[in-house]
Amino acid sequence: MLEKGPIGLGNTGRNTTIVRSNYLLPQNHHFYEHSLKLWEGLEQDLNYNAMVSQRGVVGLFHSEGAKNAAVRRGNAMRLSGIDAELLDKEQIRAMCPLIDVDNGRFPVMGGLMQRRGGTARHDAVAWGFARAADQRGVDIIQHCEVTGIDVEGGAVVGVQTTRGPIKAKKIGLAVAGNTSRLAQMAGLDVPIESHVLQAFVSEGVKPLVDQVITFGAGHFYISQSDKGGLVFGGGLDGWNTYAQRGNLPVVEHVWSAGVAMMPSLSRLRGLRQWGGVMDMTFDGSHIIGKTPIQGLYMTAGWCYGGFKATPASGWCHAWTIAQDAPHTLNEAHTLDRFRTGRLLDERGNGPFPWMQ
Amino acid sequence: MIRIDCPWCGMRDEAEFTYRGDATVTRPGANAPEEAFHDFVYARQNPRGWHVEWWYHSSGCRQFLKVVRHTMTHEVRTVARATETPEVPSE
Amino acid sequence: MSQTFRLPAGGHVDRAQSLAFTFDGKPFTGHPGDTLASALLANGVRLVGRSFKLHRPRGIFSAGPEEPNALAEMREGARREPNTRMTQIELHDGLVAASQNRWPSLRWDLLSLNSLIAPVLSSGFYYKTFMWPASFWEKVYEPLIRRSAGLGRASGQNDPDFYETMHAHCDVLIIGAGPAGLAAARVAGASGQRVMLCEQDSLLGASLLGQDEAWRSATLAALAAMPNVTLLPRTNVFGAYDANVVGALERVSDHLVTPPPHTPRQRYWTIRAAKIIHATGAHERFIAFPDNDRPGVMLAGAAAVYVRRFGVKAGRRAMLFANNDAAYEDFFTLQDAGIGIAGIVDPRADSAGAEAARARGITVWADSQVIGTAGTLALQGASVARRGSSGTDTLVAADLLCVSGGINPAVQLASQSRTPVEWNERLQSWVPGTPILPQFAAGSVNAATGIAAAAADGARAGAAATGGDAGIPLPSGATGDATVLPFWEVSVKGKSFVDIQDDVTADDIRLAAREGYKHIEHAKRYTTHTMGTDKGKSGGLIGAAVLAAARGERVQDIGMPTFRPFTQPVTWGAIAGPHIGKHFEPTRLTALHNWHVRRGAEFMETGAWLRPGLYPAPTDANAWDTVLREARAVRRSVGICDVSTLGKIDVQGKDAATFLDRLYTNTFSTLPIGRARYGLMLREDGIMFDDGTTSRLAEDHFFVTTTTANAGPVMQHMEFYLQTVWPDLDVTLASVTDQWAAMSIAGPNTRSTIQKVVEGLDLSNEAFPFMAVGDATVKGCPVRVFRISFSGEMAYEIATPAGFAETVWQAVIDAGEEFRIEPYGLEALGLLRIEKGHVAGSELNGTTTVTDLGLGKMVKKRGDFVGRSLAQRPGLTDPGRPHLVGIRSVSRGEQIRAGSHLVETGTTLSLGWITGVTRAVELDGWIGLALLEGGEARKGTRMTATSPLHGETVEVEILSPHFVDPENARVRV
Amino acid sequence: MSVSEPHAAVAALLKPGAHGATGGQPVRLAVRDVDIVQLLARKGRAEDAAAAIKAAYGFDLPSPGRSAGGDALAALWVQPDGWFLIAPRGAEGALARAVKAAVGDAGSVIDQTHGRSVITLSGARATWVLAKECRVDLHPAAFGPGRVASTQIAHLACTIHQRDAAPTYDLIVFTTFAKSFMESLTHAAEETGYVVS
Repeated sequence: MLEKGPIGLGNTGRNTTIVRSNYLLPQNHHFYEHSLKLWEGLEQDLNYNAMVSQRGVVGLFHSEGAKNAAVRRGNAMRLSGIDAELLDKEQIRAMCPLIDVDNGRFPVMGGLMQRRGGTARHDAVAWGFARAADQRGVDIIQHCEVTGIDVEGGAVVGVQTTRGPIKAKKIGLAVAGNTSRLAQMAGLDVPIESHVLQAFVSEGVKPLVDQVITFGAGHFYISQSDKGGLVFGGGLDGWNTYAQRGNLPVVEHVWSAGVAMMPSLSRLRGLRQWGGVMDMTFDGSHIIGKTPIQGLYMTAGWCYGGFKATPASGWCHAWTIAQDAPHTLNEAHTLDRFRTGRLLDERGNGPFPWMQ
Repeated sequence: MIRIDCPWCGMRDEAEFTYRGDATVTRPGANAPEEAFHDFVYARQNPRGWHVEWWYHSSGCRQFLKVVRHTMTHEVRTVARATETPEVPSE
Repeated sequence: MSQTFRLPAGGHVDRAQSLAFTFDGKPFTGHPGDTLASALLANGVRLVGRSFKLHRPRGIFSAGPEEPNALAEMREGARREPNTRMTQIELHDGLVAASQNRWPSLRWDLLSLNSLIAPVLSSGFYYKTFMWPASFWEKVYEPLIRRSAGLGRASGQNDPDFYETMHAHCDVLIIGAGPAGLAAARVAGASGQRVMLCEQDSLLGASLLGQDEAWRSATLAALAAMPNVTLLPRTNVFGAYDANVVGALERVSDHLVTPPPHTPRQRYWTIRAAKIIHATGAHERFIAFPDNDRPGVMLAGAAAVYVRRFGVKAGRRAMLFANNDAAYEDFFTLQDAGIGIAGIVDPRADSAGAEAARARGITVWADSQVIGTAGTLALQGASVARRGSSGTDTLVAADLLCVSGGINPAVQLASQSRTPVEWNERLQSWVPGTPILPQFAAGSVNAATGIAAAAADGARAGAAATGGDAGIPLPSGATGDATVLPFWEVSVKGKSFVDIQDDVTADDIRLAAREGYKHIEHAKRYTTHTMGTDKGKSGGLIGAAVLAAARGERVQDIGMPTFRPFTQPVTWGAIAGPHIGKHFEPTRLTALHNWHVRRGAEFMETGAWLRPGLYPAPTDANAWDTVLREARAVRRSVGICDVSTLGKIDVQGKDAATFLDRLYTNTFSTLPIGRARYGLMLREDGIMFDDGTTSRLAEDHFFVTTTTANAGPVMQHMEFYLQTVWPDLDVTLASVTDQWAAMSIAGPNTRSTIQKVVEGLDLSNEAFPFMAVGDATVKGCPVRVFRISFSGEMAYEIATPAGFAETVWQAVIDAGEEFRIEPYGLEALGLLRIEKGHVAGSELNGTTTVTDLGLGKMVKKRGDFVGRSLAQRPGLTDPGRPHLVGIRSVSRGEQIRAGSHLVETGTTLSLGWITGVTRAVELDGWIGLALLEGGEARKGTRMTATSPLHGETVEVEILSPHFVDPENARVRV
Repeated sequence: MSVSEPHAAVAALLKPGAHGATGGQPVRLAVRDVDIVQLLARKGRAEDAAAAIKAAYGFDLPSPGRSAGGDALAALWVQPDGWFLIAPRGAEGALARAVKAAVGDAGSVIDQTHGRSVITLSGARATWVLAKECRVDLHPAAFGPGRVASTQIAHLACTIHQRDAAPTYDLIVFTTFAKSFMESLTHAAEETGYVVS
């Protein structure tokens, strides 16, 4: 395993630690449900406390149309054996009295709850996986940047790195944020753009927010870490970038959406701001699978969803590499679905990565 | 904050604009094959470096501008009108 | 006796006035000019808080924003605000503050037992345990951890104060108003350029306060006389962003009990600067030694600030542990103020400072170090030993131990501006290197330490930024020599803290390194070093140095964690500004809004719009009564609906028809003048984008309508293709959504109704058939009449310039009185469109094709249009795709729900879902629309509509979506 | 103040009298009763349109970021080859007809009298009040009488026209958003105080 820097400092180390499987499309929710099940046994598997905390993930809705969409999604999940429940306005109020249910610009009508969703300690996930991989004999080579992918006769034969060449018959790319650059080393243009997603943490406070809560009338979600910091974020800055930093307009939107949803956040303080670079695809869903180049595989295009996918992403990627064929969990997540039109668009925002 | 020097309105904040992505792709002609339309909509270079991109001055003069911007430094080098072809720095 | 530690004179406090305040319920007094910290020190309060993890007793450690310990819950009730640094709270009469992270009281904190089990609470402890049994984490361990962590308590109530934003532009922004910043401002101001000076403190001057008041006053007077210079005290620049834009937070009213009327509590500034001068100063760092966190251990510079600026003795008997001469100068200030001096401990063998100290009669233990402290709730003394000796140590009695390990230039904002940092040997710290943006650094952040050198450096930077003349009066005086002996940690056994707030010790850092967390970012994350609210301003580099030593490397070679925003924590509400509550987003109202309000409408959110959902009448038992009454009026007689929210675009030009032909799946060039046509628009990826009617008003003039939701996106879509794809077309586009109000009058009595009020237009079916368009007047108001229908009934849409809307609307209502005309809202509109099988937002959801929705016949076979090509992709033409169908509950009274899925009875495999439902007026019971795989073939069959969320299953018939008048005859009568 | 149909509802949002903080330098707020016509030159016909306007009204259409004309008829640049023409309220549609008659097929003429509202903000502190939500630099060094900028204020599109050095600003907003805009503007003006006469 090659890593250009130290492990865990890319998107793994700069996300907001949410795990859930509340996706609409069966191709997505089966995949994420597999991931969630792996999360549920991860700590025992790794003998490392990743602090997986199934405190519940709830998405609020504020209009009849959004409610119908939530019902459709929740029912799709339930029919696939995934937990979901519909909370009405009063249940939302009882669950979290801080939410401004009645008085906001967009009053809350209810929410879709997945109780098995929650959070995990992102650094611990990276460290736990690394330790377990190491114990199984994986060479983890840090500070080793891939500078070229060698392709001969339509098949990969190895990589060039800052620490010398390495021969390989099969190469898996797991470099979300930089997939385009790596794929281009093999002569491949991929339907991915790199965008920055900002996140924030507040000063620590005594327990205040128990669940992971997503606002439905603006880009905002929040949870509270075990250390007491409120971890929150929103949408993309919305333009191509590889820089791990964002700008103020999105900060303003996210923070005002936060106070709009929970007015009592107003007197708390943000402590830190950071940004991660997302692989954004043109339908908002990820890509795991083979590429047109023999022996080259990728797990990519994670949009905002990479952290929660971690165990299943690795699992499906490994399966695909080992079998040279996708598992049923990732057979729809192909690189060529944009040519065939078999899109996996959950939101219908269209072929605009910055809007996905 | 990205600041864009609109050729019509002058220096403005990114908040006045709406992003519209890669400005190097050209819509194929009426008889072009589906492949060409696929590339127009989906095929992206996604460079780490200079990027030519559409910004729509939605709260200003309502013009689509071709902006040459660096995707690491966020420096805006050139802001051109829609029909112009701005020079892209080599690095 | 209160304020026993207050000096009789000196400082920027007004001893003539007393301010009463309470801390943990106990009353105290202080003076204007005090901070809460200085007032508490003046009153002899030493214990002010408990640490984050171990709940160790803590005192005031600094005099500024770097404070790790002295955090208070400020104010009470809805204004309670946790984690506020006492060193920055300006004292005001009636101030109420409380210590935090302790229970039941600060002196007797039960969780301080954590200290006894501290050996197991080392870094990474949580990762290695609490895993078994698996179910215990959420239920047992995690709640305990969450309760004991977390610092202060949020109010949980709505904030009674408000916040504002402010946008600023300047030629030169100077950040920091110490000697360097003030000098830079004076030079830059003299150039006549627009200069802004932000200072996080309430007073400008920083180290000048109590040291060089004369130069400070003269400079402030000069700046006050420059109208082009804006001074912003109490304003912290919290982050530097792209293009020399910074965010800053002004504490407008925090020094008052409550903000004055009409005045915000805080103001969030966005400042766009052509040039920035960083005069951000430096934070003194401490030294890691055992029990270096006791109340009474304080940064040396802070102890001097309490004397100079506040006239407060931070202790009765002080000692100094320092590795640099600048700290000696600060310490001499304490001696001069009459504080008892226990001596100086210096790891250096000899120094000019030591000589000066001895000349003052101060004992100096050279080549020595502090190896421990005594006292729990307050410092009682420190143990001193020769460096390298394991033998004897001396316990020196003191209640104040001043510490200085050198200074850390405040490079955070420069670093956020992508300026690389460089190692400075003399300071043993990082300073800004060559900036990338038009920026400058001056003063101690730039390693120009001491008042004279800093001011001179500031003047230089001011001149460099403006091209002006640096020749201003400069302060004189000794340059504080901040050269240090690299000395980070006293290497003896004990709890030597490198992060005082988060209880991270040097041993924790070494443990992290031993366990493989050797990268500076890994060690930070593993130990939580620098992750407290002080962000390691004083201790960050010490931890890095300990890590470097553990790795066998130099501290300058292992780097620092990224200096992310914010330099100081930022109030959430300030960034939100006024855009909260009802003003989170703007609200859009039609010209008829007031009429709807008077009529008692219940409104629904539709994007930014408020639209009438229904108009309840006193006789309606429930909402369905209302909706059915309104819809029935349309089906049986006549109803009127405000449709002003539909997007309206004026399209003109020689090539207008060509342009529309290319944008729509159907053809508009063949549309006769005076006629309208329904059109479909795709995205380039072949997915349905929008629909609406387009009317031709003249050969070169069209009037396009869009759905309410897509008014803006369609306009942008049109501008995109016009400007970037077909710029040669002669087409102009103008949004006229706001200019025209529109009302749809529908039902069999429509013509009879509006004929009475529409003048100048023959509305008969012959003269004005379905899809006709014409101009007329109503009550003298100009109107445009469209014979179009969304309900499936005979309908006319009347548009009028918005100012006339109520007049025209009321005229129609009056004319319809004899037919019992009803205004109908969105709910009835939804009912009518579902009965008719018309698609709307839940079907036009960005994933459906024209074929999915049964509109394939509206796609022209020839000629290009947006979306034509990619709509042919196999995935979009797959016959297995869900197709629009109608559904009806078999048991007529049984409710069906939108969002339910359709399954073969007895199975759970979803084959489709219900997009919209309603009770019908034209037929019994519940009907709906659905998107169903193989929908066409399933018509006439029965399936189960299931909603596991509601625990409901309903047997439904699959039907054509056109429940009413499938031949579309009624609209043509 | 007398305001006719198109602007009566917006004018009614302002209550005469002094509001907000007292004792400082209050700003003044008013709604202007005007006709607004949008003129968009057809492809390649900008010069023809300009010549027609010059012939009919005696002034040159302004260049980007500028206004021209006077109180009887002002032209504001709003987009390339596009202007707002603003005149005191007259007979419904008369201004649009007159402009169309003048420019003929050299321009599209769209009546926006009802679709836009003009709120006037003036006084020594007007720029400061505007800066709370306005991202454009309105300092005299960067702006001034006769300058026009379309931007976003309080999340809403707004065209700013500085009419004099007082300064007096006309703020042109979409009518359906006028209430929201007015609430934001009056809130921003409470700190200095504001007067409606």
